[in-house]
Amino acid sequence: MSDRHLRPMSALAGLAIPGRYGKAGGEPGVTIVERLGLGLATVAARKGAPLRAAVKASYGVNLPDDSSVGQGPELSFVGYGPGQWLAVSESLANESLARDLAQRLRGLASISDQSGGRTVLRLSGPRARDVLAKGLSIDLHPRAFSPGSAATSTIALMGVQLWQIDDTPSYDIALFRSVSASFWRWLTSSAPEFGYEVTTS
Amino acid sequence: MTSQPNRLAQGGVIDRTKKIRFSFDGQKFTGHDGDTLASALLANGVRLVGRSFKYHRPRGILSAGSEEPNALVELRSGARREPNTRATTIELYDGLDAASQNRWPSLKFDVLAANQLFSPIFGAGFYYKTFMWPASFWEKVYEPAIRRAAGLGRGAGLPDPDHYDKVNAFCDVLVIGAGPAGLAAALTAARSGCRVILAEEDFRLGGRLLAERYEIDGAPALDWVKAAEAELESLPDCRILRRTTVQGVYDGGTYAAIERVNDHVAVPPAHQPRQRLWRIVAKRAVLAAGAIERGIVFGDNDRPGIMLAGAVRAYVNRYGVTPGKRAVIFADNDDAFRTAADLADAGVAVAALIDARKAPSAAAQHIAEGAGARYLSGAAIERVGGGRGVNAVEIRDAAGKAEQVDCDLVAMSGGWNPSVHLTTHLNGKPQWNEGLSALVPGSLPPGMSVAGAAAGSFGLASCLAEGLAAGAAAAAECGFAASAGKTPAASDDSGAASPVWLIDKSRGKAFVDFQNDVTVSDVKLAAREGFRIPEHLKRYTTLGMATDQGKTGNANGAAVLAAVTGRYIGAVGTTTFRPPFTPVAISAFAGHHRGPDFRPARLASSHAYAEEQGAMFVETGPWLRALYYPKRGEDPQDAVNREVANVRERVGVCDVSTLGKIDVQGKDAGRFLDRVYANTFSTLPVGKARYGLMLREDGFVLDDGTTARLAEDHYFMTTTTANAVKVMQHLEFCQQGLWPELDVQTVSVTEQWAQFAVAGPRARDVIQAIVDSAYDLANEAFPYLACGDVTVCGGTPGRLFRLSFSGELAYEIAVPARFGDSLARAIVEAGAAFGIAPYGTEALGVLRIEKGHPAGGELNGQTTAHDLGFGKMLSAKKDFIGRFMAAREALTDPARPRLVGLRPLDRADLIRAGAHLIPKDAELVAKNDQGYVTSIAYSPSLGHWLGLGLLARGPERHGEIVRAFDPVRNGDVLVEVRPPCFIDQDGERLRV
Amino acid sequence: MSIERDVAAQYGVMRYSLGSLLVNAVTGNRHWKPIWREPEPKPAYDVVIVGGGGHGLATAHYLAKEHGITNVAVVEKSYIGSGNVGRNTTIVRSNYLLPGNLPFYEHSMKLWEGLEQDLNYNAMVSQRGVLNVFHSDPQRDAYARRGNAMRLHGVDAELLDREQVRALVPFVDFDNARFPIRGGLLQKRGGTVRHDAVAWGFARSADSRGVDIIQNCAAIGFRIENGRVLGVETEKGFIGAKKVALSVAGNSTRVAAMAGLRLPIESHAVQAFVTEGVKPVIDVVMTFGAGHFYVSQSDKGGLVFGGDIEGYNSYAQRGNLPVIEDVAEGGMALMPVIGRLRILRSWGGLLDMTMDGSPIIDLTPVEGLYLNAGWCYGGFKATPASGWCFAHLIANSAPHPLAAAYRLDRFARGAVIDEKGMGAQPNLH
Amino acid sequence: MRINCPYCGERALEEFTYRGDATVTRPDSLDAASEPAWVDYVYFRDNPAGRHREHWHHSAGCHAWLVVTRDTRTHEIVAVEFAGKGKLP
Ligand SMILES: Cc1cc2nc3c(=O)[nH]c(=O)nc-3n(C[C@H](O)[C@H](O)[C@H](O)COP(=O)(O)OP(=O)(O)OC[C@H]3O[C@@H](n4cnc5c(N)ncnc54)[C@H](O)[C@@H]3O)c2cc1C
Ligand SMILES: NC(=O)c1ccc[n+]([C@@H]2O[C@H](COP(=O)([O-])OP(=O)(O)OC[C@H]3O[C@@H](n4cnc5c(N)ncnc54)[C@H](O)[C@@H]3O)[C@@H](O)[C@H]2O)c1
Ligand SMILES: Cc1cc2nc3c(=O)[nH]c(=O)nc-3n(C[C@H](O)[C@H](O)[C@H](O)COP(=O)(O)O)c2cc1C
Ligand SMILES: [Zn+2]
Repeated sequence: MSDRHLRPMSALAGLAIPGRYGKAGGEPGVTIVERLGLGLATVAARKGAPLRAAVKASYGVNLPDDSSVGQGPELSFVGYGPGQWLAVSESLANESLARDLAQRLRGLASISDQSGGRTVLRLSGPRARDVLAKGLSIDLHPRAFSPGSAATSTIALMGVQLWQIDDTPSYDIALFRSVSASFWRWLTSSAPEFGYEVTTS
Repeated sequence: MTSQPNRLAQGGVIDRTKKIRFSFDGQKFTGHDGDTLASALLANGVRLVGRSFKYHRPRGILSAGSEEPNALVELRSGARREPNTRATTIELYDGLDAASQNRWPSLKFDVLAANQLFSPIFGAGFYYKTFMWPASFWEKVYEPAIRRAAGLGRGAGLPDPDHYDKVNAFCDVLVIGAGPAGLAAALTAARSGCRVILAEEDFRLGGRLLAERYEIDGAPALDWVKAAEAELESLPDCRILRRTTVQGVYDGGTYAAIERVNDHVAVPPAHQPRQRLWRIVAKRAVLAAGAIERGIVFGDNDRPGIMLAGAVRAYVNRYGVTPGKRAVIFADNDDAFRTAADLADAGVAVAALIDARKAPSAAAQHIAEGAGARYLSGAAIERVGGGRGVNAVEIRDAAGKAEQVDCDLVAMSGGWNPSVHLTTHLNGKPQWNEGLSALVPGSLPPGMSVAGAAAGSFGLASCLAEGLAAGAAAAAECGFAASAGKTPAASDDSGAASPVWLIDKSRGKAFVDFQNDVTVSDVKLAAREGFRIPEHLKRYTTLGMATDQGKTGNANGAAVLAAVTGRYIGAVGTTTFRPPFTPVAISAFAGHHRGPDFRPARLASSHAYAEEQGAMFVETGPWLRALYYPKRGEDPQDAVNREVANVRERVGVCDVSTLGKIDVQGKDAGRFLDRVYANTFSTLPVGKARYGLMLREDGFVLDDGTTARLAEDHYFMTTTTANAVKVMQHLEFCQQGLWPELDVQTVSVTEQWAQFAVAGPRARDVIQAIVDSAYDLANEAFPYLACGDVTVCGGTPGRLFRLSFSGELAYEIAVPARFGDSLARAIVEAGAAFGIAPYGTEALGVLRIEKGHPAGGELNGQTTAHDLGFGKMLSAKKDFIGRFMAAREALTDPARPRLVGLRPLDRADLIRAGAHLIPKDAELVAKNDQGYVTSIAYSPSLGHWLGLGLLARGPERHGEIVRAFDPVRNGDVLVEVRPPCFIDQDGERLRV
Repeated sequence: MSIERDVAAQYGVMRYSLGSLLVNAVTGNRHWKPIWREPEPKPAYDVVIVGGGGHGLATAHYLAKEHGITNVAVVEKSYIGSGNVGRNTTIVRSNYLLPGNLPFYEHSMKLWEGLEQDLNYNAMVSQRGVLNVFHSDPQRDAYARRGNAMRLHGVDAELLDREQVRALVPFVDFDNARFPIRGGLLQKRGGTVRHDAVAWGFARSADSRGVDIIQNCAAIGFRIENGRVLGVETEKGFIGAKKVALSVAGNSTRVAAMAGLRLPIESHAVQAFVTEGVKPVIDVVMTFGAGHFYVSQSDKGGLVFGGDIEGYNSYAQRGNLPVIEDVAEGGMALMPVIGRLRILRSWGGLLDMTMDGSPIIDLTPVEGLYLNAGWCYGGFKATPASGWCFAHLIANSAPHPLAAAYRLDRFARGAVIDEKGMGAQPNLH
Repeated sequence: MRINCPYCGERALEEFTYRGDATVTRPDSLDAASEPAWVDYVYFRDNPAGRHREHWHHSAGCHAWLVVTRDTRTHEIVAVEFAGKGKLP
């Protein structure tokens, strides 16, 4: 067997280069950071299974019925469809999340690892809403969308899952890995007007 | 010439301290900040601005807004040239460069003005009656001439260099227009705390208040505008969009608006778009778009110097410009005669007020006295003097006496038409209002209300009152406590017109539609020929079909039609307004999505690696895939041959991640697959994969692929790259719509897995070097069609499938996509010892064609299982999608074109896909067309070209020689019909 | 010819010629006559055609001219030409793939080529060429398959490589495209025809032969007794008819339902667009192969273009924003030189989308009731042949050989004519 | 046009994919006598001008198949529900 271990690679390698771009001077309108190493998995409820209770018991999360975020200590469940959630975790990194879910929810839910299949970006800053509004046709006004709200939609013809983190405002955006480069082209042609910064943390 | 001879010393909302240099037809001028090109030209005494469409008549400036039909120019130059741009809406900027259109050699002297002499021939629809002989002349002679003459300006001819944005916006109340009514509506709505967007086409708020000398609460109306603007700015959830025209109304409270972000500068600044498309979703909308003035139809009414009265007031009051030295007012409503007062106060001599109405008007008379002008009622202009600009008019008074009056400015008004356009975009029909003699809004789009002049309320006080009320009502309907409050004090005289549509005794061409040169005689001719319905009149004469869409002409057109056909104008009907409200640049609707960004590109995780290897890429649906990997100096065919040979003789690796991958889980997963696949999957043992065929409900083939069973309740399905999305949607329909009782969950994991095919005699050696040693991959332990979870390269979780598309000993190995790049490199590294080489989709195609596997070319939506030789796969025991319809005779008829292999009789010949198959000695005509070549490849293994095809009764004709006829590429070769599989028919290699 | 004159004289039609144009010009254009009469409906006709669009009017013309059946009325619910014939992007071509379609559309092409002389009306048949560009090898092979099928049917077709396309349309984006152009299929005889003139020309000719064209007269029902049609209930009262012919495009299912028929058709909306008039930009008709955009330039100078259908059942004759953006994106991807040209109007039409994307010209279960429907977004080019074949069907109660494949029972049998291979999903054809 | 997805809320038209008439029901393919029913199911439609019950897929959102009741003359949407038995799992 080959002795070389496989090294993970970001789909934005060589694209997301830290620095300040676009309109110069002042606060950057938006700050962009890629969230690497997250555990990501889709959780689909089995017919009539007592999933809710099990999730509460094993993860201390109340599964949301709508497209919002159920937050727990080690992971959160982002609703993206009837009986379907995207589980997201920092502590249960990468594949380990799917493995953990598969064990603890055996027979109650169908689990699919997605940790390799998504690029997750965090956009935050005073103009984050304005940047997103150029591609996302969802009302992000505080009255309509707040921390804990989530949505599955498209940005510039690319499927995204997005949920709000805080009032900065900050949003996490999960996109399909294969379109990361195209998404980056859209993002970096939409954000310059406000000045943006790419960071690593 | 002295700079700006017609500019008043003070007055108007322009900044005289800022001088702006611009040029028109190469001549240099200066204007001021706050000018439009039109106001600046008038300030400089320029009256002649363009030439008309058909007769090349001299044309000047008619209006002061976006309804302008005449003053169209080519703005900017080079890649930014914009033809047909309305001088009345172009904000003056330093270095502005504009040119007149549709004239040769010069604006002042235009040869084609001679067309006028032939106008009796060039009447409405003349081209339908001629240019027919000889038939062949149309394309060669007549049409090119017509096309060269037609079309006003010239396009840039170069790619648009600017950037465009799209923005999604949401609000409770959208207010369209920021005149008194709109500002009032925005105020009450925004004060209630609801989210308001106020969109104004102009670069200044105020609407007609900018053009008039009204007072509100005893102070100049503009003070009120300033206050309103300031208050709206201060409200957090109120957004004011200036230079933004609401162009269209769409379903679900969706409005399209175009913001001209940087049209008022020479070039958009860095990081800035030229224009923005606002996709506004509003719970309620208040239309306060005002009204558009119409002219009067009399002879030579298109002469430069003849303007709309409201426009004259706008130039005097807003821009501090006097469009003439000696004026005549010709109107049928008191509102227009106020123009005399404004002109007189600006020091312009007013010769006469010509009131087309029989009954004298006290108000008008009073204004006349104040302006020191004569007042004639029941009078009309019957003749206009002056060629490139009016210099006199001949008036006939009520008593029938004619006299000539010198003047260089005629302010005309036939009344006002409420701007109902946006109320009709969802099929609403405006209604004729006799009192106003104009169309007013009829049925409205859901959620829209109308206020002010747009609703037919012409008095300022009522505009304010209606605005306040409409804003409050809209906010209330959105659940906010709002009140209209008290209406500020303002005059309320609504100078409604009692129209005199047509002065038919007048001499010269009387224009109805200025831009398209439609005259009264054209309307008469059309009516005479039977085009009496306004929609027919429009199409026959092109009335209202120009860039202004008849904003100033349609009402007069309908009136003239009524007059000449002796009908009541309210009964003749009208034509339909359609989006956009004003013309919109195509770029603005495209935004980011052009050039390389037209559509997103999906890249496999090994893309970077493939690039390093010098791969050529190809667009396959949304994906960019490696086509082949040429070595330096190697031509494409050699590269592909090498890659294929390497797979057949040693081993190759290919990224197959683009295949659709779907997790199908749940305790009914097997039963579910039995119903969506034509063959059976519930019996598939865990750890095994099987080829599956999917049909559409109409019985034709939808897709194919292999599906593996990873656990009792977990299948892993693969689809073709092309149909991945379609199949996922289909599965979801079956599961949610047809059989919701089944416990089955489908999730796309296409993005999760980077999957590589490792194929060739040495494949096992390579895979063994990659997969951790804990796994026994011996043929017995892991036979053909086996599958299972593995770990690779020391612990990375992966999946291994023993599948073969190439017909060789082959595996597909998958790891989470973020390891894809690394795995590609590891495989090549580990395979080096065995002579591994990466291969692309081209070689992949060759390998499958050599094996006779159907793919894209055969799965084209027109073929049946039976056509592809899969008839036996259709299970008779169970229900499945497409089962019933697939059994129909027409789908199983042996005479249908069915899959065969083809090879050239002369092995040196080239076969091409798309060639048709015709019996050897038959005539080359349609009735002998028996099928076609679906896929071709040069087979390095066999040393000649070969192909797959669909041939009538194909399977019965193995060994027969037929022609592959390809006239569009001059191809005509004899080919031998064979079974589809050319290599290793018994499939021994893939089982070793 | 002479008969034609007599009829002409009888109904006072004027022949158009340069002469007549000049004579009238000097006499102040006072002597032009209505190009059709505005008759009240007679109690009964041999044939009542429902629908005064291109196909209905062409049917009337050929019934009179080719079959001598002139006791005919065309009843139109609005004004003639108010339907799709007056709102389409005017492309005519016969570059079809399947044997069921090719001979029919080629016959139509031939009729277009002689139309002006046949009608003595200039419908501006402009054979400027129709170019479909392709962007990949599979797409090239699919076009080759089509081009070869055309050639086997005696239809002109040329497969162009990238450079030949560049020579034809140099302003197209060859260098910076997401989907680079690899070549194109060209039918030189294809082109455009002035849409309104087609309706007016056929109407004028039919009228001159005695056909009554009755506008603002919607059919609201049928009188049917023991399986036979006796006439049409209209807004202007009952009109008796030995034969009734339906040619109502987007409204086929509604009108057929009045006769108790159910059809394999959905009504869909599709939009079209026109820009401000500009000096000549593009000389051919062009279709993008990697998106939804096709374009030609009208003789008035406007770029006329269209794209994908709206995709949902609709009778609203208008569309929504997504398609407008999609079309503009396609246009900008194909030819960014049009970026600053402005769209001055967009509008919608009402399409009869069938389950296989091909039309129906057939008898119906109701004796004496004939059906012409399902033209999807491609029936303008079919107008003359459709009228020709439908007239034949009505006159002989037997299908014309050229339309033999357009039978209703093909769906049940599975003998569908599915050019795109999309199956029974109307919005995908 | 905007469709109020019972899961995601009101969304723009471009997020949805249209399928068509939701009133037709799939016959039993094992019943040989069902031929007319099959032809009807696959090919024939009422295509009403007015209220229409139709299948839409929220393909850019929650991937739910919906039954939308919509007026085909005005595009007014009067009801949206989940397809199938219309229940959440
Ligand atoms: C935007 C658009 C672009 C298109 N582009 C092309 C193209 O480029 N090339 C091409 O070949 N085809 C094109 N088409 C398709 C083509 O226009 C139609 O297929 C064709 O015009 C239909 O035939 P028709 O002319 O008879 O239809 P129509 O002109 O629609 O005639 C049907 C008539 O029936 C009338 N009617 C309906 N109900 C009744 C009733 N109850 N009683 C009386 N009368 C009734 C209608 O008012 C209408 O006038 C396009 C269509 C559209 C909408
Ligand atoms: N007495 C008369 O005969 C008469 C007739 C008409 C108007 N008026 C006067 O004109 C004023 C009318 O007030 P109002 O507020 O109703 O109209 P307005 O004309 O004052 O304001 C309308 C505003 O809407 C804008 N607009 C138009 N279409 C738009 C679009 N699609 N998108 C964005 N903006 C658009 C215009 O640029 C304008 O600023 C009153 O002062 C009234 O007295 C008088
Ligand atoms: C080929 C073609 C060219 C057209 N050109 C113009 C044009 O130059 N100006 C215009 O206003 N409308 C133009 N139209 C659109 C018509 O004005 C009208 O919108 C269309 O016939 C549909 O009718 P409706 O909008 O009244 O429903 C054109 C239509 C077609 C089919
Ligand atoms: Zn949803």
